[in-house]
Amino acid sequence: MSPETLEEFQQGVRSWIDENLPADLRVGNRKDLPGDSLGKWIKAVASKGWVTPQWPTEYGGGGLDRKQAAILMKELKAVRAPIISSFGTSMLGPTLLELGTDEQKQEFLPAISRHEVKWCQGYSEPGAGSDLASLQTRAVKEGDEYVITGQKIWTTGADKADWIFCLVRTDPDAPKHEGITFILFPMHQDGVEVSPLTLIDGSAEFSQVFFNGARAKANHVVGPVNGGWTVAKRLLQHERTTDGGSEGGITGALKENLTDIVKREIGLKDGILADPTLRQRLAAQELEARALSLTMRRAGEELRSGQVGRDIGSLGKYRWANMVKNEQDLAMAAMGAQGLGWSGPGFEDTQLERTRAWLTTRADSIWGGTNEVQMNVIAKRVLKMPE
Amino acid sequence: MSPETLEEFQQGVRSWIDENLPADLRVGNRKDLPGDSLGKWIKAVASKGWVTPQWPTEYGGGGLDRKQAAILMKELKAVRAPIISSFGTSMLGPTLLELGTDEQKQEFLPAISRHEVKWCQGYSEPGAGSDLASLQTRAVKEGDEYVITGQKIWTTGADKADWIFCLVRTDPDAPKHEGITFILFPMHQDGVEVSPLTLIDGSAEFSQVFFNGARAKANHVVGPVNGGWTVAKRLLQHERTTDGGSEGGITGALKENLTDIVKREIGLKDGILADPTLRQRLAAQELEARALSLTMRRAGEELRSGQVGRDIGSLGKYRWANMVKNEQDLAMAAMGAQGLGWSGPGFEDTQLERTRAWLTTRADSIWGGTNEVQMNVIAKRVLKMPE
Amino acid sequence: MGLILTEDQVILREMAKSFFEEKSPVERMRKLRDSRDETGFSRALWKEMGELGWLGILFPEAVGGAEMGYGELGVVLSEAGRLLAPEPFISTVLLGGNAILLGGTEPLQKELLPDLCTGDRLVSLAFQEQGRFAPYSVQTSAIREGDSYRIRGNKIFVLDGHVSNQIVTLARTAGSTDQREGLSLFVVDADSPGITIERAEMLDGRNAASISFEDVAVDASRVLGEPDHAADILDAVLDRATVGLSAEMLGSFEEAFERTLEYLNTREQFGVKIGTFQGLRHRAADMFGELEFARSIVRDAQNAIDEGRDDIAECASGAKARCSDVAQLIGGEAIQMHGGIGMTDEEEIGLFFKRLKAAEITLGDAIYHRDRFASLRGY
Amino acid sequence: MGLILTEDQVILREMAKSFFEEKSPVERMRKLRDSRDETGFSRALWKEMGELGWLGILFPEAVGGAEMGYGELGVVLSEAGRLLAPEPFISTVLLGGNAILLGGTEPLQKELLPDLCTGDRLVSLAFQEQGRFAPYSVQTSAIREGDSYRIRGNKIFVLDGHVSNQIVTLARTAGSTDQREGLSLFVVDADSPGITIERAEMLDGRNAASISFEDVAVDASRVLGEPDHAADILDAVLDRATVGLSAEMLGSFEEAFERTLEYLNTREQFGVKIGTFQGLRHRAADMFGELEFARSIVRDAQNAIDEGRDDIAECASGAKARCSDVAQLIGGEAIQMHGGIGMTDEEEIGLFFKRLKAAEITLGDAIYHRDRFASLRGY
Repeated sequence: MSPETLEEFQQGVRSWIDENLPADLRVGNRKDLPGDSLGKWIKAVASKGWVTPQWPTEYGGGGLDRKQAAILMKELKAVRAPIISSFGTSMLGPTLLELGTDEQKQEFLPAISRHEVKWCQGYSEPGAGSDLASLQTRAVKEGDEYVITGQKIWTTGADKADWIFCLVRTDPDAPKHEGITFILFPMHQDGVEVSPLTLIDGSAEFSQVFFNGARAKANHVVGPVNGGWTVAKRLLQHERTTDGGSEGGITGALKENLTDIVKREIGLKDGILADPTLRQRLAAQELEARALSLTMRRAGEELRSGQVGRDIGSLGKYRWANMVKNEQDLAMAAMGAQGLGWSGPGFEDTQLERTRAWLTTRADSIWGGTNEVQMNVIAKRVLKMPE
Repeated sequence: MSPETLEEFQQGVRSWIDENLPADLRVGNRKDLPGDSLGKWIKAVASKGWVTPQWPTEYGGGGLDRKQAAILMKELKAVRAPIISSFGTSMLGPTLLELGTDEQKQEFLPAISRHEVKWCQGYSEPGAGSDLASLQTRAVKEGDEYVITGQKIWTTGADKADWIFCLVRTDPDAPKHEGITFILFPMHQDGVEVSPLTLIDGSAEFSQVFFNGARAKANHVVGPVNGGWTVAKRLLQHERTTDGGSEGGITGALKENLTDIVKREIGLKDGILADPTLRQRLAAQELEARALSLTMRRAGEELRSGQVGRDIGSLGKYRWANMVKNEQDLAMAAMGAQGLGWSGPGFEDTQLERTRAWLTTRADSIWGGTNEVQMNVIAKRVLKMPE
Repeated sequence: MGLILTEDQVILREMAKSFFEEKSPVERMRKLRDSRDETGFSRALWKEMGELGWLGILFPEAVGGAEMGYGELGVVLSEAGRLLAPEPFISTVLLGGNAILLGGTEPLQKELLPDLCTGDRLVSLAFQEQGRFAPYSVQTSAIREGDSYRIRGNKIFVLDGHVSNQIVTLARTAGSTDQREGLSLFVVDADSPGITIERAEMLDGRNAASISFEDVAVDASRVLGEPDHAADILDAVLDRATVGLSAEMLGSFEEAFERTLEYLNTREQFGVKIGTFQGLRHRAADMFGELEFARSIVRDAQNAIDEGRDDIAECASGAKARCSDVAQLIGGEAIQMHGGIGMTDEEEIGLFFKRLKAAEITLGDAIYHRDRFASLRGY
Repeated sequence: MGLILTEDQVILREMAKSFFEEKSPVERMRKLRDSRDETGFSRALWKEMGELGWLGILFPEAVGGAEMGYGELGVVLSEAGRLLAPEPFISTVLLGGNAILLGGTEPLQKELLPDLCTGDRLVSLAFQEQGRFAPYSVQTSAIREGDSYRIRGNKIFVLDGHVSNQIVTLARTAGSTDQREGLSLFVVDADSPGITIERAEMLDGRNAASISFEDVAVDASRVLGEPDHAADILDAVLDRATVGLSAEMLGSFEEAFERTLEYLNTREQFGVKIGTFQGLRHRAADMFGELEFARSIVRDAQNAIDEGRDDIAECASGAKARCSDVAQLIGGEAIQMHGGIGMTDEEEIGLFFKRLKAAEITLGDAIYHRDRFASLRGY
């Protein structure tokens, strides 16, 4: 059998999608997709191994190479198919493939590839914040199990997760990066309690998770005992390369173009925005967005060309967070009292949504490295300032 | 003889001024006062001991009490008489009166009271800045003299001074505050070289002073050897209570009201400042000036009433510096290209002056404690933040 | 008058402080919000404050008031603001009550104000018709028919309008939208035929109503001041309410600052207290400066009213411009410095953040008030 | 086009860098200023740059130019800006030269541009008449009389006007002050009867002239473009000059930032390097961000011209608005962070500070350009 060409592969993908993707799912990633239809689609995709297209077929993957996988993604996006991803596919899976034992791969990867088992991430703790490595959750070995006591916070989807990949402290006397272990255990057991966290924007996607004698099998440690920090960092790199995944991550910008919002809310007078102060702010904001996007483009060009001086990519998260927040501030200023609604009559849905989004984005300068941490990093790593 | 009443004293002062102050000096403190006239006036004032009205008569002072001295000042100001003050009268003199030996008082105070000997202050050094106590100028004892080597900077009037009061390091091994000595010596000697410093505004009131084997008599040490830090601090307190003296100190605000400048430079259109952005900035600036002045007034009221919580007076220098700088920035923005002149035709004198003043005031957030030092102090002393 | 509290005011502050700490911890405001309480505040607590004389501070003794000033009311409002008490000071005392006080005939005052001072009567002011603050931008019309007027139009953002007994309503009797002249104020009973009041919940857990008037009849005796010239009353009312709101904001952002400072001084990261980082220290020093400048300018604005000075409008706009800016600064920094925990609804700092945003925009934001200040200053 | 330098541009940059480092240290600019040099820059150095082809970068080969683009010119300008070289790029190449290039007839171009490319001819643009930037605000009049015009009026801030051979002059041939229509551009010889050119020294050590025109006769063949419609040319010239000036500013504030960073990293206070203080570190990180954003937006503006995109005006105003803001930020921080020593004329950072202020305002400040950007974007 001669090897399939990329064109043939693309043709195959197209006809397969035509056959299997019903019209009611061709609307992009929305939360209100019809459940039956979606369930069938996931099964079909999983049967091809295309939930995790580049994973080996023995673990339920598609066995595709990078180019094929790119074609598959492009075709799926072209018809606005719902994208199936999870903490399992984007973060734990790649980490297990790289650092897990054969048994671990066999045990966990196929279920992830079938999108059957939901995972959550137990990293952050109250009192740790940016200083992740100062975590306090203890795991004590008893026979072939670990007994876990402590508390996690900001755990996305913990209330719906079946398993957790979790950082625990196994050696409290070691330097703080050296006593941490990366371990997997089920959420549905005594000793695990999940308490959803409501945020100031009214959403409840995060939880606190309390461990009070939860149990993990010793053979579910990934990487060496007390060597979990390295595993954790590796996993975070997967997170970055896959753009945060669809669950949680950093929150986005306005749905509608800011300029349109401001123009509509404020109105023009003789072709000029009726409020001259907001007009200057809007211009500054548009220019900031352009400068950010140009700078990120330039960072990419520098990287590809090898023409690298100081790392301008490092500015991205920090400046992006401020830009998104300022954008929302400006939308709020334009709405005036119409931006103060929470519920009830008198407000358009888009106005209510914008107010919530304004609240949601307050987190952008906190999560994924606070502004302060980003500035510290720029000063130290990029500007090489002395410490 | 019955004691003179305050009314009688006031009458006496008035007639004395009438007799002795010529009309050409009744114009306030200006730099271009007629020399002859001024010389005579100074002699006359000195003969009454009124250059230093509260000093004892034995040192050439006026021997007045606080109330009499206040009346004298009030009467002099009422007729816009030139005020005679110097580093000698405002800073060194009070310090010697308090901490000097009898010989030192006899030797130095009368000449200060006669306004005959000019003093300068040798505190700051290059490389020390806000960290005054890290000074490096060395004084080594040889017989009954000290031999001085080092460098001072920001010495106001050094090019015209006869003597210097100077901080020198006499014990390089002691902790930095404990090896400093306060010493007096003449400027006109080998081993002292003065190099005037031109500033970015073109002015040259400061100098650098280089000591290369300059000599001071051991009996011209004020206070204990190695105890100069205490003397220096005491002297700075005198500086503060006398409002900085007339020589140097922190630079002032615009001569003309900012609002008038901006209105004239920009113009009104339908009764509204023609540039809406500068209009908002001007309003903010006026409100900042009001808030600063109200806050300083409130600080005074709190102090007098004993109703003191956090020390709001500590904000003064910092906020004042920013306000003055912003005021000048705004005047510059209003002038546009007319603010870019240095000399030559095309610019009004007031515009050229304003541009220089803009440059001069850049120092307001540096001298007398930088903004950063002020913020450090507020955080530590006022907000009691941990260190 | 001075810029510090008088001895009597210090005593009043201690009373108010104890009162709110005991009866109105922030938790109470949260419960009112979460239970979707039908009033949105406590009528019982409001009456208690009436008994203490706080609701009548501004009003003459003849109608049951205490005849004191904004200095005194400011003290109470700041303490209320410190613990986010949602009782209707702004709506009933500062807006509705002031409109009746400054524009009402003696019979109207005698009819309405005594109950207001005891806490038994609630009165709102309905003037706003668009999101951006523009008080003369009025399309609601009132047409004279014999001895009465017929009002027709829609109002938004009527604070506490869902529970008020009277709605003091701004309508146009002459002129065109945006004109200062041609406005009139009417005392309209909330149960008048043709009125529809819809409650909306706000960002800060408080309430504002959308009110529609469909040919609502009001007797001509219920006009406040001269018809067509209500803007003079409206301006005076808004200035006073603005100063009162600024005093409340002062209490709120002072408390938010204190809590943030406490957090910086106790929270540890990388083994040290985060309050030791110079970057955060300098920002704390800046917040402190802004806060204290706001306090000075609010006190001066209160004095301007209490002394009957001629710069009340300038001072009021100056105070609100500053307080709106400081609210935004301290609110934002409070969340940022609290980090992730500040994003949770459970942590109270978020409640301050939301209230500060709402107050920042209520009665005009900093841009509006700097603009007005500039106009008053002749440029 | 990309946002990073091409290989050829990297080579050009290295050449320019060595050239200015060797021949034009900051000390040279200081000497020109202190000696009150009658030219204000070095004619010899200018001709050397002509020989290197840098003056002709923008101009067609037919007139002795190199026919390259703003990408290349920007590289040279940034390196000139790094060491504050005061040679007349803005006046002669970007303003005067561009006006002739974009508006001149072929004979005019052939007459004037070859010498300009070699450095033998200096040309200024006289358009400004008031301090605040408002290019259409023109009162200078030009009245047609037979085959010539008579120009009457006053111009200010004519960069390097005291040494130019030609003064390209903007005058009103129709319409009223502030109108965009009715303007015309004339190539006027500097030695024409009736012209008085007075040199003024600027804050940054550079020179600008006040020029008065008293019935100066100019032949109709010296009009650039169509009479009454010069604003089209003027806008295009100003956009290009603005982008060029932004590139120069980029070099200047980059150097000012580097020097400040170096100072922070070496200067000690209280026994530690001041660059270890978090407050200063965060401010340094912010300056770095602003600087790099400015670089991106300037490069994009250069590309817009070189690619003939239709958003040149937006990009030019965007670049200058940003660069003016960054100039103010980095200039101010540079002085503040250098402390007292930064206040002395001896320390070179003050020369950067002054140049950055002058450049910030030249060709319009950030307010002007954000305003213009908003208009171009339709709001």
